[in-house]
Amino acid sequence: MDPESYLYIGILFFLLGAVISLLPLPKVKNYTYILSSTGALSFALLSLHLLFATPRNLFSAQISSLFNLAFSGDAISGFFVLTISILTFAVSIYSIGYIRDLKNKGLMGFLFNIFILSMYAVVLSGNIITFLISWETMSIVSYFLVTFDREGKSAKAGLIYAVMTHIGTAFIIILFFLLYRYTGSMNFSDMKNLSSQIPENLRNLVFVFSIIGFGTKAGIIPLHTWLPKAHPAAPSNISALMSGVMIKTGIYGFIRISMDVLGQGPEWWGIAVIVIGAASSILGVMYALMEHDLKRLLAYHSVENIGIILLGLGASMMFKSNGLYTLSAIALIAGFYHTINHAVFKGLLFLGAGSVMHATHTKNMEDMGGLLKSMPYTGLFFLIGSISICALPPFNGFVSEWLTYQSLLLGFKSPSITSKIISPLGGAALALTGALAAACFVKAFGISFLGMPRNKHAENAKESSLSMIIGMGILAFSCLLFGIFPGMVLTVLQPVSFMLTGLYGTPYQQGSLLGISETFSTISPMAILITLIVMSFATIIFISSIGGKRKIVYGDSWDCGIPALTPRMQYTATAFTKPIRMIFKRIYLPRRELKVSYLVKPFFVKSIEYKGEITPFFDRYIYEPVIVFIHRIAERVKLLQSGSLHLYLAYILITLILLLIFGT
Amino acid sequence: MMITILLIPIVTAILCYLLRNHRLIGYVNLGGAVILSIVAVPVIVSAIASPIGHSGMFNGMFYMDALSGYIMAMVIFLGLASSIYSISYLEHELNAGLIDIKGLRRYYALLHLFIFTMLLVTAANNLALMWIAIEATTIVSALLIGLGFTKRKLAIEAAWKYIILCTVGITFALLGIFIAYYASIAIVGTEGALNWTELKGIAAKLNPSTMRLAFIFILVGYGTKAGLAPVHNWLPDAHSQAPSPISAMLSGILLNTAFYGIMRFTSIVEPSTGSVFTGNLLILFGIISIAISSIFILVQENYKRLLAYSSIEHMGIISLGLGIGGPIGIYGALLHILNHALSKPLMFFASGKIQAHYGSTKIENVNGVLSSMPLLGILTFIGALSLSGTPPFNIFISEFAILKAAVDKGMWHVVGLFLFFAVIVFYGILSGFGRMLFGRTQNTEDRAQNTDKESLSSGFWFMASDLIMVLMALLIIILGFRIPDFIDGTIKACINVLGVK
Amino acid sequence: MKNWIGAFSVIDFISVGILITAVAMNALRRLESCVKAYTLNSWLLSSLIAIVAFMMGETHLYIASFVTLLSKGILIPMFLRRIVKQIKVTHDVDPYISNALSLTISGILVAVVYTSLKEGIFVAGFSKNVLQISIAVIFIGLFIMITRKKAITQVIGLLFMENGLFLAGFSLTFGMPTVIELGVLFDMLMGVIILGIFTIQIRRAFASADLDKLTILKG
Amino acid sequence: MQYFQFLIIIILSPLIQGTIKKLKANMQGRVGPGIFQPYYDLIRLLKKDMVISNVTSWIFKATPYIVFTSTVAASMIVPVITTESPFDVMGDVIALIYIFALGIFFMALASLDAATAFGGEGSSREMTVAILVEPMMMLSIFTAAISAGSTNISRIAGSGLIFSPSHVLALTAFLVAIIAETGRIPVDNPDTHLELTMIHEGMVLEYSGRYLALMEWAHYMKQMLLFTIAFDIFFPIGIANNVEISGLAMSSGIYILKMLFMAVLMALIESTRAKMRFFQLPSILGGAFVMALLSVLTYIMMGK
Repeated sequence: MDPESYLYIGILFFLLGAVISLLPLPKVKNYTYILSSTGALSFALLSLHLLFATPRNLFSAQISSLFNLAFSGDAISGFFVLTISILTFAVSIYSIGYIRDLKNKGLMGFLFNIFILSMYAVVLSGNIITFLISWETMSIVSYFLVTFDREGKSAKAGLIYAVMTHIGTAFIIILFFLLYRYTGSMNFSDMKNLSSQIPENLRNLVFVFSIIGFGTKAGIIPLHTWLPKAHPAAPSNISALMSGVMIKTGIYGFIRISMDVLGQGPEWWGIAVIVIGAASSILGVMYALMEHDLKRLLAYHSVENIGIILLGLGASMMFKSNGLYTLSAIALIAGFYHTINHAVFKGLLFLGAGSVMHATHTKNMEDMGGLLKSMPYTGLFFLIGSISICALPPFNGFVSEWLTYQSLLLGFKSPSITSKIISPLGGAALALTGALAAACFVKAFGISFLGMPRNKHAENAKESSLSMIIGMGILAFSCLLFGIFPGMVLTVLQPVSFMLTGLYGTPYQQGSLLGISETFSTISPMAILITLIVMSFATIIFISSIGGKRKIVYGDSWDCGIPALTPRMQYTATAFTKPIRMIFKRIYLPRRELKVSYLVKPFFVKSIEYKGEITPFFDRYIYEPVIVFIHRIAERVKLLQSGSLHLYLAYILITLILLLIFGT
Repeated sequence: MMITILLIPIVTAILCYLLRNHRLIGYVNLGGAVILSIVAVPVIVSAIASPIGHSGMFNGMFYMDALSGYIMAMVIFLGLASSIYSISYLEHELNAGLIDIKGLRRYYALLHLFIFTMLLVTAANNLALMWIAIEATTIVSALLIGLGFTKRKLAIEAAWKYIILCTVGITFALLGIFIAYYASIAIVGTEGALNWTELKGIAAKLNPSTMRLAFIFILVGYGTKAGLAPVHNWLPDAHSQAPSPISAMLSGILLNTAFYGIMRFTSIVEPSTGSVFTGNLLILFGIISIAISSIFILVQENYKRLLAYSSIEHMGIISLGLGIGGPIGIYGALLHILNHALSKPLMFFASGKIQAHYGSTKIENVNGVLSSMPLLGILTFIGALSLSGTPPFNIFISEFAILKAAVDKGMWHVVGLFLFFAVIVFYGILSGFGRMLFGRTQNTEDRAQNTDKESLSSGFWFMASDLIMVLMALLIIILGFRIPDFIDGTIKACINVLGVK
Repeated sequence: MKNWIGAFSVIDFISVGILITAVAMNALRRLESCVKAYTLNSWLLSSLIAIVAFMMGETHLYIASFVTLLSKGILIPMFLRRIVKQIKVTHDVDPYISNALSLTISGILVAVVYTSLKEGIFVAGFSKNVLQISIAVIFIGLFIMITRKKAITQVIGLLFMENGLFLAGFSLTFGMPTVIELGVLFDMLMGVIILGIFTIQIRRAFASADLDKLTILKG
Repeated sequence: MQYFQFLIIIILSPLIQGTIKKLKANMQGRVGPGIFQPYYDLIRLLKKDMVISNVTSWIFKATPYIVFTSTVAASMIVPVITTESPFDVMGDVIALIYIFALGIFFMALASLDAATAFGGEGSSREMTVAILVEPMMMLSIFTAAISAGSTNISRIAGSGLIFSPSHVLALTAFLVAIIAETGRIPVDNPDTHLELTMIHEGMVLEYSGRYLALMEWAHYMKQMLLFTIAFDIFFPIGIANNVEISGLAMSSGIYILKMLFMAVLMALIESTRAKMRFFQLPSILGGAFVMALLSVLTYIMMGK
């Protein structure tokens, strides 16, 4: 079949899913997600066509005599379609079980399908108006999904999200128009061919705007502020999609404009991207560490991972402008690899968080604990997600971060001194990020899944339904798969690399080895995995041959002689992160309030109230002042409409007189 | 036929005023509107295809071309929609004791007179006749606002401000017409010197400085009526105090009829003064309107006023499109008129129902519309997003066209300012309606007991009004993806009429 | 030709009279006097139209003159007096701007109009002065509306504007086609009547004839 | 032979630990246990029954194996006496650090599993130290990797001795990293069981029997491994670049000397320094981080 038919079949399935969800068929509603997952498969087939064939126009229709809707696809779109499809497939299956207890199932099904379609539309858009329509549709639908529970709090989060994204869109519109003005075309492909006509300084402007515009969606620091508010507010299957793939459409837009359409830029573009990436990754993970809301924590990790992706992409741009195409290809692949990896493991983690919330009715880790025993599968999958996101071998995050390290390390080969300096600094940032991420997920997994249950809900938690487990299982399996078979992912990435850098086959693959010939370095996660397994057996054999068979006695944990540990004595998430909070207090600006009330001062304490928080720096010192300023101006301007008719008449007179004086 | 079109609403108005039974009045009102639509459609279609004049008693006074047909079609459509909506709306008001049968008769009579005056505006060939018609719309609609469905005091205040400001404004417009007349009789003599048909032919020969002066007066004059800032001040008061179907008519089409005057006049002034002069003035008014309204939208606490300010914003956008000019700019402006005439009435219809349910026009008093009235909530959301210029709804397309026209002319400052204020508007609208639509309804139960729920949410006419709103919402979505060929063609014909190349 | 020049000077003379009555209106406080100033203004307008009609020998201008006299000179003043009686207010004291200042501003308005309407725009018509005076009268009428607080004085200000408008119309174009003129007059008459009704309603609803009570709707 | 060089680390690591302890005792004027004491301890522990907390999950039981095998995997990558290491394609220095991190990650999880405050404390502190140490370690390795043009550890070791100011800086930072990673004074006190001061000991507090043995053994191995890495990348003199018996013998001899040197150094530092307050750690570790950063920058700027 030709790619168009996969496209139409896919669209058909999603639309069917959307429509059937709205019909009053309560039983059927739960299973419309099967249609979505089938649709995702169809789109996955389409993506393979796009990846391994020449770019083609898929669909085109007239909006009016002025504009056309046009969809087209090339390797870049293909890659993103594939990423979306993988996550959609798993999330759809997960949703079957997840939405069972949800109110407004029908609306959820409708929005879910439209949301996914709009994401596909974004990455397949062939011209600017199609892109804008798809982009904003995606934003609006996701806005509705964020505000799905219709509570005031989510409404506020949704509002911030929608407004931020709209600001981004404004920049995108301007940059599109700049491109249109100087290339005379609204099609991305024509723009790309004619982009050399754009004056140099305007190219820079387009680049800056693409960072702001798409960066808002992607959630780079300091434009990330909506992300930790909106993602947690949405139902978890949606959070998974939002964090896993929706923010990647921002990356897609950035790649499409700054790397594809504009082609090669000056060196500082790449450096700027690296700096932004480094800042996003470090600050993202640092704020994540201080979160005790499981979903907000994960949302901040999205900021971090977008930063890591940008480190790779930035390095790629930097090398390209320095003429080092091989290195550029490596860095590019690192960025893309991390993109797909993040989609998989972040999706998995959000689904896991969703299952946990489903079982414990809370997002607050301080109320969880001991869930691994009551929810063994969810726990295992969450653990796999955690290991992957911490880039620990042999899972997928390791491979992409390793590639990113390699590409940053290779910066020393660059002829420019700035690149040479900036790239190891990027590497240091990545190392710091990695360590912080590990600490963060020790906290996230340790506090919520290990130890003792901290309240009734956690104690009575039940394992999720089968479809949810399968959904998570698919993603967990993918984490392992993409980790131990990097060659598989590379096959998909090579066309993209070829399209953007003109190179195939770097980094190379050889059996289970992933190698970079420039540094003679190789890794083989498969070999590491095998070593771990073989050595475990060897160890077990060795131990029992020396120690023989020994008894295991179960008892209470060491309690210093005080009878019975209670869950309240456990380390909390707040306590866990205290040293980090203290060490980085310049960044966190922690504040604490201690209120002690006494019966007899200072001997008998009645109660102690402790309140601690870290300062949300960007909200407090950037966004709030701006909002306050605008509101203050607005209050002033409001005096214009003071209710006095005489004043209004005076406006007419003054307007006329001014026009008479200056107009004629 | 044109005369028939004009007569139908007058007859309907008289009948409505004479009858005593409120149900019967409702049916007569509906019948009038339906017959009007049936009669008007072929006339409009033929006008769009080729201009039609009128001979006979009023020789040379009436004339219709594509542009008049386009606007007239909107008048008739919204007239019909408002007639249908009014039935259930007034029934509710009647049951709630906010209005008596006398008020009801007046309401329907004035509604149809209002439609008549607006039809007259579009059908007038003569500049002065059009002026008379526009002034007449002020008087009739002021009475409608003054009917005072809400608080008597507020209604009087709004009506007073409305009538004073618009009359003052329109006085200047008449001055402008005199000056234009003066310029034109210098060329064609007194006969027909104020007719479009004449003026179009001689536009390039008119004295530029005279026409410049005339344009300033007309722009400020009709601009007052069209709601362009800084002479817009009557608009929020009038829109917020008028009964919702009337607000819908005011916002959706009355402003457009005034703007229609500006459009016509611009096309006559432009050949002599050059498009830079008219364009700059229109862009100036457009930007000021967008700027001021966006700020008011941001801090608005009353949703009907919010919608009113949004109308100012959209009139500003239309003015911007006209000012930027060129086929694409005008295309955008004309499409925007249509889009706004769909989205804004939908919102006013919806706000009428919200007001009836919650008994308040304050945003803070309305909570959880999505939960209490899901369909209405969704419709409101579609309308609100459309008004904020968000794809995939209709208004985005026209705004995009206008922006594209600005880009083609290199007016980056316009693009920048527009997008800046568009973000503020988006924020304002979404936060305002977000607060109303989301959340929980605490007070719904108590309020529902006060207002007669039976009449509110059931009954055929209530469903009919819902249906018309759903239809409008569907149009809003469809026009966001595809402008049907007949609309596309009509707009192109209009561009032809305006003489834009 | 002499006759024409004489006629022109008469026209100038009358139009200056129209301007003076309008300026004087700024200083008047008694509502009775305001109505009188308006009546005088209208009569002057009507006589001016009559002179134009005489010069041009056009019948429809005679009709216009007569209709103006009837409506603006007789009917509207009567109507205004009735309203003044009904609302039981005699004075419009305490305007927003003091007498001296408002007279000064009126002067400035006249100056602005004279400077901004440059030479060469108007080649025909009887007098450049008349056009400028008429626009000045319109502006002063608007200015009266801005400074006065009573609803009724605002209506009078509006009526002054309309007189100025008619003056402009006749001075520029010797009048419009009759149908149009009648239409315009009818519209204005309707407007004034409705404003009158509202004036009374304001008095009732707000228990005051002051417009500064009408500031509930804002923001 | 080269296939089994990692066994050297597995087998000899307790000996290094015993040596350090003995040296430390001597320096402090004590007799101290014999250098083979760690072997006795391990064997004894392996033969004991275990007590496990009943709140723990499978993580607690899997961790000793994961920690132990990950350290073994790491030692397979590292060339000990010859750079002809057959397993070095499995990973490079970056992978090595992440394999270590895998062990730390699970250890930290396991210590949270028993639901005691000691475990939580140890876990929290260990992760904090890791945050400070890992980037520093990575950067100091970067210097070596950039100068050798490869991140493959055998290649770095095989590229011979490069001695430059940047390497001195990097080595200093790496030594600090070793001290922190192995839990030695002034970062941690390996001999204490006082809850307020312990980091590593807090984490393994709930372990007993064979699990404890595995954890401790892994700890010894990691220590020796880090010593080896330090020499491999900063002072690779004497390491054989072939698999001839004579070369290996020679390199083995040198290797033993190197290890002895490190043992003396560690004992010396532990004897002369006092344990620092936990919140003073950032000053020393941060200083080392800056040093590592400087080393990279110096290398790039000066080219050596």
